[in-house]
Amino acid sequence: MSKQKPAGPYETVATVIAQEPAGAVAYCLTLECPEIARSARPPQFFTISCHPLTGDGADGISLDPLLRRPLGFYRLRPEKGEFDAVYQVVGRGTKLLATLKPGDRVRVLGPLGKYISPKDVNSQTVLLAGGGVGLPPLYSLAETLKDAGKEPIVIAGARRRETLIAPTVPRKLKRPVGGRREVQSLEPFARSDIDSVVALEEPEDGFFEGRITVPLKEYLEQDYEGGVEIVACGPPPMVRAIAGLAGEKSVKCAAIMESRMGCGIGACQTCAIKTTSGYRRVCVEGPVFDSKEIVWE
Amino acid sequence: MSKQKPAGPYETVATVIAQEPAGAVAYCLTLECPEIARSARPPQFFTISCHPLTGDGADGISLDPLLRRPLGFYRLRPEKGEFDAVYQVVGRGTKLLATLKPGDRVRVLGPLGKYISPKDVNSQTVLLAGGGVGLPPLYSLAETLKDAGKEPIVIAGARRRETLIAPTVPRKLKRPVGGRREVQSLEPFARSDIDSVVALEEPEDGFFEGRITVPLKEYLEQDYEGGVEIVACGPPPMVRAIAGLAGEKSVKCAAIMESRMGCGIGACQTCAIKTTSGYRRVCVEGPVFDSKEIVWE
Amino acid sequence: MNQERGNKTAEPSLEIGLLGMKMRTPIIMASGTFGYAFEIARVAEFDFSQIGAVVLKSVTLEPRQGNPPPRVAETPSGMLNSIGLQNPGVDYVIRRYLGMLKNFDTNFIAGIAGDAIREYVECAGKLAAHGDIRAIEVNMSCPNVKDGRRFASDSGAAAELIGAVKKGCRKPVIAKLAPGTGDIQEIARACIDAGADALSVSNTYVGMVIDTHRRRPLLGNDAGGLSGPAIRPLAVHNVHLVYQAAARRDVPVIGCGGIMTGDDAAQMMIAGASAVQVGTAVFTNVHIAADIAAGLGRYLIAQKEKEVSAITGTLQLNRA
Amino acid sequence: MNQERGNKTAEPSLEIGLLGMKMRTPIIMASGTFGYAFEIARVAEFDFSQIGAVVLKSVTLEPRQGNPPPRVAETPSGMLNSIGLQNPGVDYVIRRYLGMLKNFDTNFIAGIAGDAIREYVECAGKLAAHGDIRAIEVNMSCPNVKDGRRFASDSGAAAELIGAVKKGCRKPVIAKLAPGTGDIQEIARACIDAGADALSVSNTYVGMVIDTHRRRPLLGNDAGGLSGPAIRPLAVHNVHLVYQAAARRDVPVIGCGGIMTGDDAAQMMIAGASAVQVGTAVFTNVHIAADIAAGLGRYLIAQKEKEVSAITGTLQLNRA
Ligand SMILES: Cc1cc2nc3c(=O)[nH]c(=O)nc-3n(C[C@H](O)[C@H](O)[C@H](O)COP(=O)(O)OP(=O)(O)OC[C@H]3O[C@@H](n4cnc5c(N)ncnc54)[C@H](O)[C@@H]3O)c2cc1C
Ligand SMILES: Cc1cc2nc3c(=O)[nH]c(=O)nc-3n(C[C@H](O)[C@H](O)[C@H](O)COP(=O)(O)OP(=O)(O)OC[C@H]3O[C@@H](n4cnc5c(N)ncnc54)[C@H](O)[C@@H]3O)c2cc1C
Ligand SMILES: Cc1cc2nc3c(=O)[nH]c(=O)nc-3n(C[C@H](O)[C@H](O)[C@H](O)COP(=O)(O)O)c2cc1C
Ligand SMILES: Cc1cc2nc3c(=O)[nH]c(=O)nc-3n(C[C@H](O)[C@H](O)[C@H](O)COP(=O)(O)O)c2cc1C
Ligand code: FES
Ligand code: FES
Repeated sequence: MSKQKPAGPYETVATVIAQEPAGAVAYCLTLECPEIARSARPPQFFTISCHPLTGDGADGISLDPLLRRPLGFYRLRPEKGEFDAVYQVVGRGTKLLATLKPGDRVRVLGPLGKYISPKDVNSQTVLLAGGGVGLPPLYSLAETLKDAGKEPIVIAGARRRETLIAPTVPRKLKRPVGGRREVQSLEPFARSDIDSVVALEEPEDGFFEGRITVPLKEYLEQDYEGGVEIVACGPPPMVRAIAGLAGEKSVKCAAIMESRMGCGIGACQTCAIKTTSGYRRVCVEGPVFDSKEIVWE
Repeated sequence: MSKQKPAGPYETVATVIAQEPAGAVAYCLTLECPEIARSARPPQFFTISCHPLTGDGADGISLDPLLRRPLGFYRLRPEKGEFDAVYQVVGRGTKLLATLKPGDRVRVLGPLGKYISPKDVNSQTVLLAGGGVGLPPLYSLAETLKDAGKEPIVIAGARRRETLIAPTVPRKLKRPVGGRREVQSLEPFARSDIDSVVALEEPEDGFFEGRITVPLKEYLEQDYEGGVEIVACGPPPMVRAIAGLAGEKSVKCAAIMESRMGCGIGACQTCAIKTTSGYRRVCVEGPVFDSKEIVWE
Repeated sequence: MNQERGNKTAEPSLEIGLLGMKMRTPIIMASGTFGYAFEIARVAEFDFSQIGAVVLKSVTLEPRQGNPPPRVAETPSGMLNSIGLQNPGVDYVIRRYLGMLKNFDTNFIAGIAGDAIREYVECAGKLAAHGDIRAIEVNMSCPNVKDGRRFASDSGAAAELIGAVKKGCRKPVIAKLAPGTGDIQEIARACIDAGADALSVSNTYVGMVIDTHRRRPLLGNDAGGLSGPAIRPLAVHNVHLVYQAAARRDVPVIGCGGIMTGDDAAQMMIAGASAVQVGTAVFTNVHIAADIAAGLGRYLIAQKEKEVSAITGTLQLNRA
Repeated sequence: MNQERGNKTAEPSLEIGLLGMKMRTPIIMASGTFGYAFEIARVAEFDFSQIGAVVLKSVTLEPRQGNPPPRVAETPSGMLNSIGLQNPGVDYVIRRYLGMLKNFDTNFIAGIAGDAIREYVECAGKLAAHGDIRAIEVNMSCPNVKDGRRFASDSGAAAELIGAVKKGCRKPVIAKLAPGTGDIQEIARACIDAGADALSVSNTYVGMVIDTHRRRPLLGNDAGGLSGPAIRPLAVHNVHLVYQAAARRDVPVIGCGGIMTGDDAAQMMIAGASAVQVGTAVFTNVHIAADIAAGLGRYLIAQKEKEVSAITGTLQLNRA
């Protein structure tokens, strides 16, 4: 990768290449959009129109819903000019996204927000903790960290195995934890030879039992020669719990935050969240914040 | 067919069976909806939601556009519980209809409006004159009249052959007109062994040249033993021209009128058009009106 | 009976009492979109059981031919209408239409409109005398007739109108307010002082669509009233404002504007409505009341509420 | 030059003159949705050439932290916002942001807001002194601050405010009106009498969305301002009303509300606008001005008009 500062975000039209279910509750959308695929760096995000554009012009057919939806990057394939995003159907916008089919064109803006540059990560080991649709962005981040010679370890939490965004496979951990050597690991990370463990609230063999903080605690009790820090991404209560634990243990924690957005690019102050230094925009100052700075409400 | 008065209109959900281009500028939509397919009589119409319904409930995903679109019946297949409607893409609603695919479910209300009962048609010969998307409803009407022992003859008008809703085939007319015996006829009518002639504004072999009134005049100069009358359906200026000619020749003419609609069922007074006896609702007192009663604006 | 029902099932009750009417649901069909009930009742298997009441299309003393077409213009998530109160006049309506109401198992409210107070009063008197009419809704705000908004924009005129109608009729009187015409709380208070038994909030918002091709308004009458989901956030806010003024006086508010779903109806009720009116949504589905009722029922179960009336006015402000 | 261009091409001209500004198109980016221009200018290949002017986000004398989140609620074909005028204060804006304006090839108008007239005046004076600021737009109507609508709902207060700003600043002053707060024609006349050089019509409409699950308003600030296509028919109507009041006095009207396409812009201009503002649409496409300009150009060709200004106020009423 070049050392240049990534070019400004792009406002452009992307083409849907594929759309597949991802686990039982989510979809994986593949978009062709070379500008974004080449310049995006995790955990940046992009925004996407809910309606496909009509054949003849730039405007969609329907004006409702109006706003674009922010999504993170799951896999980036800069060489192919493509990327994948995984999303969960929660409301009308994501319901519409689920109706997109190959060939449809959508309006996109991205990459947006700050990224985590491996060279700014001081610790050698990074615990990537998250759940739900927070896991896919951690995938692209984990790859980036690994490519830069860091040790990413993924810690996932879910209610049941079925609500995980990805299938699990048995894996022998490189770095055993809590006395366990062989656990169920998330398949995409395993394929990239990245350790991952999963905590389920409904107990099952090969998984940790309880909230995500259960395995996270175990990890934080280990020794890390090159130091350790956390990146948290997932449902806000989970991120908050992770941040809380990090605070107790005095481990640095980056929280990837969500917020309702207008412009996505810093112009409207819509996406403000409360921090110790006042309101901060998730789309510009975020989505990554030092968890110590977040004022949880 | 039973002699019972058709049952009241149905508010229900229809399933899209097929959607195909009809000519260069229109689409033919096949819907499964037994209630409507069995009770509709031409030239009644139905209204259709622009957005398909979502899997889980009765509501569509998008609220824009909001209103249903009125469409006529092209072919009715009561035994299969299906019918076809042909429509042209003119605005946002029809653009959305064009994105419907087999399996989609849409909200429909119909059949609506008055129909033409063959036994109320006093003349033996009925000249069905129209153009554009006015032709498909004339098809189901022609079939009904023919089944009842009447002689329907179709007269179509279009700018060019390419803007016709259906292909043409050479046909030997049962009742020659204007000295012509063999002309280009509309394929669907020919298949049902119903005479049709076409007037094109851009001249071509086998077609009348000029507006629809050119062949219509020729037909009105012939003698009809059992009497003759006209049904006009198409773009308002065409219907008006046909009505004008009918007036000059003192031939009875039924005009099938269009109007923007709210309820489609007589409750809101939205679809009023001006008649000699005040405002009348296209959705209840129409869509068929005696052309003499229309106050053209 | 009631007790038996209460024991048999844990289903929450949608029943409410309003102006002496027992309503099976808080869902009222709004004036002008449901005609005089018989038109839509023709739909096969039409079911009134989830409809709490119907407000009949506004009637005037004399017949009105209405406005020139087109009378509807679609807008983003909404529509403008400019019907112009077309109706055959109060005598004809009573003679020809009201007799059919007894076939339909719900409550009926008559809607009235007019230019002069005298017309309103006479109209109300005639309709109120009919046994199947349970209340009178005064359309103070039709945007589609000349000077139509006067009564809704001036609290003095509003009070005079409502006071007069109230005096001339022995059935409950509902004042139907209009939005965007000044301080809606002040108008609401004036109507209450004048004796209004309930307030409907609200009618449509005045708008215009221009046909750029012809450089003329699309509607024959130039401007029209905006209805449908587009106005829902405005209507919810106005209901909340009026509720603040009316609750203290124990006058029920009926919420109206853009309701399509059970959640929309719940929003209105939480904001302060005792019942809701549904207009434009009927154009998307004539059975919409049943869908809304089902949605409301599911909402009450999720909220562990036994009675729909328990949610009225329960809004907690974030900044309180 | 001009002649040469006139000969070379039959393309209609989108150029207009407004308040002494030469604008390449009548499209103005609305206040609050385009920040201080540099944020959106970061987008790759961002092009100002189809933007006639930008109104910078409203600035106040002192920094404001704005309202608690969430600050946006999506609504059918629209959105509510409750930003609450978050801004770093006029001095910071001048020191840190205005210097960048010279990099962007368009006209800039400063937006100002405040509580007291004194604040507005001081703010306007400081901004007007900046060479790259061509005019001052007075936000008389922010629905998201306490008492925010006072200046827009009372013609006396409006006149006082505009008169004071006008006196304290040597650049043209635009009064940005608010809808739904009384007789908008009367307010418009009051602003004109007080010296307003142009009128923007209009700001957002107050609305509320309720989170039924929590029975609380979705917005942290409870209510917010409705913008986007949902309000377009209302805005077009208000522009037409204000134009009737302002045209006689030769004061230009700037139309604003729900514009997404060239046809929408044409509607506003036909209704009486000399220029249009585009806000929410930027959230759907940051290059929207170019699309709207292209649409307007096609419209002028179809209408055989050579100059976009020729369509301003050409509405023919059906009922005239
Ligand atoms: C930086 C960022 C990255 C994200 N990455 C992903 C991802 O990779 N996969 C994924 O599934 N989801 C992601 N989300 C959340 C996703 O944007 C929301 O789930 C989605 O916008 C919901 O839209 P909807 O129309 O289905 O829901 P509705 O509730 O109908 O949406 C209404 C409005 O609220 C907004 N909204 C609702 N929920 C959220 C939310 N949690 N965050 C932000 N806005 C919201 C919508 O954008 C819309 O404007 C991300 C959010 C942010 C801010
Ligand atoms: C009784 C009847 C039968 C019809 N049968 C057919 C048919 O078989 N095939 C066909 O192609 N068209 C038919 N039409 C016309 C068809 O309804 C319109 O072309 C269609 O509604 C346009 O919708 P849109 O969203 O594409 O256009 P838009 O212009 O975006 O629509 C805006 C609004 O205006 C209404 N509208 C626009 N044009 C018309 C019109 N000509 N008539 C009525 N409403 C209109 C729409 O329904 C919508 O509410 C019929 C109309 C009527 C009244
Ligand atoms: C076509 C139409 C006709 C209407 N006619 C009347 C009327 O006659 N009297 C009246 O009080 N309101 C009338 N209204 C207003 C509705 O009763 C209702 O107040 C308004 O449409 C807002 O509710 P909605 O968004 O659910 O439609 C009419 C509305 C529409 C759409
Ligand atoms: C997020 C947001 C912030 C806004 N902030 C301001 C503001 O600071 N000052 C102002 O005068 N108007 C503000 N507005 C109003 C817009 O300038 C515009 O008047 C309104 O949104 C209607 O236009 P639209 O429908 O094109 O968005 C804001 C609008 C939005 C959506
Ligand atoms: S979404 Fe506009 S500033 Fe963040
Ligand atoms: S569309 Fe409602 S009466 Fe005809």
